[in-house]
Amino acid sequence: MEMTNLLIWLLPVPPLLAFFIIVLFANRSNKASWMIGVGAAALSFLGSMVVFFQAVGAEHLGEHPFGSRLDWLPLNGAHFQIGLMVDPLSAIAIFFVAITVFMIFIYSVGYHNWGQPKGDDDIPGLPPHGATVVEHGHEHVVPSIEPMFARFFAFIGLFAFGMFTLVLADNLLLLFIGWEIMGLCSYLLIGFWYGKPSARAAMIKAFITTRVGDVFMLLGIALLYTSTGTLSFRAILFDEQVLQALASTDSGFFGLSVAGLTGILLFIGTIGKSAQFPLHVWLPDAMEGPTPVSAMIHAAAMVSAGVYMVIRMFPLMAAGMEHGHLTPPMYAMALIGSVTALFAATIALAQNDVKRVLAYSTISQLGYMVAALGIGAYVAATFHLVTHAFFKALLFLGSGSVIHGMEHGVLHTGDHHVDPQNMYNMGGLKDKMPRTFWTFLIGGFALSGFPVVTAGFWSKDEILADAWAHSQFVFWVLAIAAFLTAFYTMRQITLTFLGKPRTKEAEHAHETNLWMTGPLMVLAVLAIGFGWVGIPESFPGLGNYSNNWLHHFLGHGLPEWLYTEALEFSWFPLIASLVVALGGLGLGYAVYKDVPSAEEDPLKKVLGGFHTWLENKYYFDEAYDFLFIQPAKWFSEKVVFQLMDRKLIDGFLHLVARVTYWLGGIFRNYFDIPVVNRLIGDTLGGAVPQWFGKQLRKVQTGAIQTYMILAMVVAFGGLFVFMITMR
Amino acid sequence: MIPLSWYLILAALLFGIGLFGVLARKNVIAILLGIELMLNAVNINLLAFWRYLTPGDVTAQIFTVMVFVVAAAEVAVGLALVISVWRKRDTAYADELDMLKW
Amino acid sequence: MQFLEDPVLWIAEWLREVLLGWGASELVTNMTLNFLGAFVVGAMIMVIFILLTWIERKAAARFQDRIGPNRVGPFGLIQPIADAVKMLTKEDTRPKGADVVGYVLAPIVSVFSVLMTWAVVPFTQKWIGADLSVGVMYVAAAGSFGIVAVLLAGWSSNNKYSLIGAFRGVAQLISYEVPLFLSLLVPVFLARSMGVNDIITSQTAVLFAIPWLNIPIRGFFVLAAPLSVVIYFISSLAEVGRAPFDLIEAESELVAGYHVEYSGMKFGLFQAAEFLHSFTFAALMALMFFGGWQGPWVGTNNLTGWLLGGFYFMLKTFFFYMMVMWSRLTFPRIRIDQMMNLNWKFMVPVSLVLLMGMPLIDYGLRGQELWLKYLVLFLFNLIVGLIAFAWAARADRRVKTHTRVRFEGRPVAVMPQAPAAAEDETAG
Amino acid sequence: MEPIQIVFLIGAALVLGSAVMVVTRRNLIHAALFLILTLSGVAMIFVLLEAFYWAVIQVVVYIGAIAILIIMAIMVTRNVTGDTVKPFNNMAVWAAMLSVVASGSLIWALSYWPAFDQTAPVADTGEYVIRLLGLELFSAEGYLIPTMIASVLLLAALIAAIKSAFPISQEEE
Repeated sequence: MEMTNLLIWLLPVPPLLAFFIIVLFANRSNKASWMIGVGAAALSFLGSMVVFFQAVGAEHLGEHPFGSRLDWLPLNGAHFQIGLMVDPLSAIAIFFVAITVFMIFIYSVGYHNWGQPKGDDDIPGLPPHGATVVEHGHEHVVPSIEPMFARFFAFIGLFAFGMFTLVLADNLLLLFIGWEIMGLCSYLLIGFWYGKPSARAAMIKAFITTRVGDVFMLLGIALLYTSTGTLSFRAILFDEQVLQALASTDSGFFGLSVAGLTGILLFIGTIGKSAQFPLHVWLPDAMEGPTPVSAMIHAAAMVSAGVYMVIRMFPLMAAGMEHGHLTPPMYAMALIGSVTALFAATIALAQNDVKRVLAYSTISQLGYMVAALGIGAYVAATFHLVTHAFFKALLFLGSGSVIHGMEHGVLHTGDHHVDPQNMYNMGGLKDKMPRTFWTFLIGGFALSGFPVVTAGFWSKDEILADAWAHSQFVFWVLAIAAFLTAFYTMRQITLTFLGKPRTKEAEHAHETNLWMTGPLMVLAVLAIGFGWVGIPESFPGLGNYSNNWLHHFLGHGLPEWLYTEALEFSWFPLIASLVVALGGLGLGYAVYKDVPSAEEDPLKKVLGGFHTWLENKYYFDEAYDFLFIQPAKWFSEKVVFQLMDRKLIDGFLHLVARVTYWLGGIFRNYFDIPVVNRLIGDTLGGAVPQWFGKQLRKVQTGAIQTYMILAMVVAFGGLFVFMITMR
Repeated sequence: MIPLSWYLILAALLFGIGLFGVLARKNVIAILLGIELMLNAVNINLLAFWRYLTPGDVTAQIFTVMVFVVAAAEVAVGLALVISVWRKRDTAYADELDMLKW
Repeated sequence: MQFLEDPVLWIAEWLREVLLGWGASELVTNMTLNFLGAFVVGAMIMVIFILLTWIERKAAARFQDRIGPNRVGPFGLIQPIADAVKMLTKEDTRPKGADVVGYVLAPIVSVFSVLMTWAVVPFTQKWIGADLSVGVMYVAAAGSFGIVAVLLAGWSSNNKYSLIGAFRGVAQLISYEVPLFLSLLVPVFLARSMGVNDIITSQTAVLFAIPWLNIPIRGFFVLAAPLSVVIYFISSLAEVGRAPFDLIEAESELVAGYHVEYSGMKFGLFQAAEFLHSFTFAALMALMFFGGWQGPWVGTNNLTGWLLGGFYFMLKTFFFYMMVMWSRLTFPRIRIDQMMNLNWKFMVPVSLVLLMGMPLIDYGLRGQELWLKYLVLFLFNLIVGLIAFAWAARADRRVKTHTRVRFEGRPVAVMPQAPAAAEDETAG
Repeated sequence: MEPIQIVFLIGAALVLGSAVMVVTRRNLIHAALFLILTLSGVAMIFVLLEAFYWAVIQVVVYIGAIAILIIMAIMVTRNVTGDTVKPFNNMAVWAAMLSVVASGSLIWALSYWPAFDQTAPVADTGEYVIRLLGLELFSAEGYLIPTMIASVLLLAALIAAIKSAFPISQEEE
């Protein structure tokens, strides 16, 4: 127990140390960098596993979580305490975070072409262009090593540190610190290839968009601190009296209780971080970073953090809930989550970039989790968070592997106009890249919820079952979204791997090395296997073999009053999820079996003009540009500058000037010239002020000592007056 | 025994001398010398107060630490400025550095 | 009190009684005794200086395969006296335009700064001028006056070579003061005290005893901080301004550095200051890291206490003084940029790492056995040292390749030859 | 008059006398050397105050670093230290009067204070104080944050000094 508590503190340390060591010392050596980075990830991974299995074996973990606290900031007599805590939710979270992070680290070594020669004309800040090597007498081009190899491992180490901190935090402030560290790292890593203008734009966009959410979240934290005087999860979330008080106090805004307002503010943070509906725009652009970063952002860390935070704060969100009556934050979550799930899924239908499809599917799946939490399905949301992390990491890393294989082909043909990420340039990669194909297939099936065998099925099915029991609206929206998910996943798999190669490059694609496929295989196992821990006991047939371990483990991490037994089994959602998954997959294969090019996408004919909308993501970027950016520009140009500055202020000043000019004229003609000049000025009047001026300007000598003397005179004069009057 | 007043008078006089140096010397470095004298006067005061009023408490010494830090920082920056001004304008006289004159 | 128990204190007591018997007041007696004590210590150090010149000349001769002074007296032992006579009778010149006060004051301040240090040096457990609570800081303070002397001498001579020498000297002295005192802070931290005698007594703790023979191994700080000793030694060489750090008086560049214009006994004083500085640093090394007057069979309160204690102290001091001479007579002079790099890029970082790392380890091992602490600290020093040296060697190699490339790239009429072996400047 | 008072008076005379020389010497190097003397005198005063630690620190920091730095700066800007130019600006008389007023009013103001003629209480001023100082400086309940701010200030000052004293290179111009 003591050792475990100590070990928890050590979990986030190795990646942070790796960051500093690489930045300060090892940055010249690529080998040392990746060894330190991967080594740190492995250490954290091992430690996490130890902690996780300790947590699994512990009795009453929900009531007595692992962890310890330290004094941190001295605050007016008391100390603000920070601490780390492992309760069931954190235990599950470090489990998936540690595994995916470790896999991503390993994968990155291969992805950045470790072991390849230096590029011919690679510049730091741009992706490697390939190196020419002479072998057996003839030249050919091979992939070249990333020029900023060490930098990548430093940043990603810091990223992992942020995620571990966030997951293990036992108070909201520490969580927020991890949250912001990840924000910074996502900024740095999305713009990793800062030579590309698009990457620069994307990094700024991601940073600013998430910042919008973060501001509200900080407000929420501040509100929570002022109303409770603590930010510790134990003290707030597991104390029914505090929650009652929060839920029954009126905040004065929109008729919300303090708990409601805090919940909504925190949830807006999640909207930013987890790319929910109005603030989702940054996530697809985040694809500009290297693929391991995409996996990191989409699966292991960044966006999961947003969902993790709301799951963590669920008792607060649900404070005041009575008999299934949703609280305002939950209502907002259910609405925004389900809208996001459907909306992102539709966009994914029309994307041709292999990573963008996955990006929108991530948004969609996060919408699932948020919606599930909104209707109170705490366990299901967590379950889906974990399974999603595994299969989405798998899919992203798989797509990176595909892109790598395609780049191989590009280097072979030398035609650099072929986009290695466009799915219409692929096809038939099944035979070229068998390991990537099979793992990708597993990931894709898990994403679509292929029945029974995949983990995605179990978590999605649980969400749908919960939705069926709690809210018909959410259920139907999610079911449609699930159908679309299966459809576009199959579209992706079909276009990428099945059929015949559409380009020469695809013909010369090449399976990637074991650095990359190894993690894929590990993740594929988890994408299948992890579902088994959450099979409902009432599931026909299989349920007899299951004790629904996850539900009991996680459910007991909740306060007593929120804990609910697993739902009774119901046939309708199961059939629905079977139908949407299999139907979507089948339809996807049937439609895209042999589509030769993007122009002949059958969806285009069916959807017509709507397809263009989808292709352009509902014109969201344009809408934001029109709604916020252009008005801001317009406002600053037209209103602030032209109207206020030029017209109002300048105009007023001009008016004043004219008036005074006119007045001055009158004075001059009728007072100044006759009275002052003639009468006084020509005699003593002119001389006196001039003399005074001459004397006075000596004060401003420009020499500092004069000023000092004056200041001293004033100071000591003041002292004298003070002393005398005090006497 | 030496009464507290002696130290205070000494410090006040030293402060006055330093003040004179700051106000009257032409050379910027000489002004810095004056500032050092004034800071020393402050230190004498602080330590005298510590010894005579609160010998069991080191708060006064903490302030002495701060004075030392400020003195070191001030000399470093000040001399760097003097040297850089001297490079540019070839003078180190405070009354010749009067670009802000009327 | 028997005379043999503690002769110095016995004489002091006796003198006190005599003075009091003469009707002197308590105050006058104390002041007289203090003055006498200071005088005796100072005089003794100056006598040691005479001995040091002889040792120096002899050792230098042996290193260079010569015999050295052997005419005046047995083994040339009277040679220093002859030297002194020569110094004193030499013409005492003063350059035109010299700043008289500064010119005369500089050598005095120079010797003064060395002699000040000896106030806190315990020759034996009881023979110490003043057991200050801030002894180590006092040593640092005394060293500061040496810099003033250098600057004063260089400036007041009204000679540009001496001024340049002084500039160099000040740069070197100020720079090397940093690692010097950072490494002196290590014993301070280990002993939890800044008093010199406290530092020595806390080195008496027994780490373990050699089995069967029952000889206790005492915890000299060199065992816990060998790397600090190395840093201390190197930077004290530089502080003294001896080879390989004698850039202050690099005669091929600066004629003779800041004391170009000095002659006669004034020069002699500078010479004395330099010799005594080396000797003082050797003594401090013995005190801080090697247990000072500690040694086998040293008691506390009897004949062995002062006799053996003083003997051990002098033995250690002279041993380290021999090491100083050894390095002086074998190493070639380094370049000024190398000197600065060595200090700021190597020794300061390493000593900072030591100073930060060792307390952390000590804190981590609080409550553990002493020998375990020493072992871990020793290993820490070893590791830091190895890493630092490996690093430095690598950086050195990088610099070398870099220079070579630049060197080859330049078109020259005559191909440059490899630099000749270091100039012979080891003459005594 | 007690002997310790004589010692104090000698120290005070040393401090004040050399301080006067500091502000009046025409030759700046001499002024700086007298500054060293003043600082030594202040260190002596500190010893009388039983603040041994500060006496030593005074010597190390002020004489060992600050005074040396000042002398070097004077030497670098040597051609203006000129012994021919009048050392004071044309407000010297006013400055002198002001200084006298300043010192006088300070003493006058303090003389009304009840503790003005207090004598020192008996107290432990040895190692205990240094220990306490260290603890106070580096504990969160004490003055850790000011200490950190001070160290950051020093670092910033060093960087600023290096940056502004370096000659402006070609590229920057």
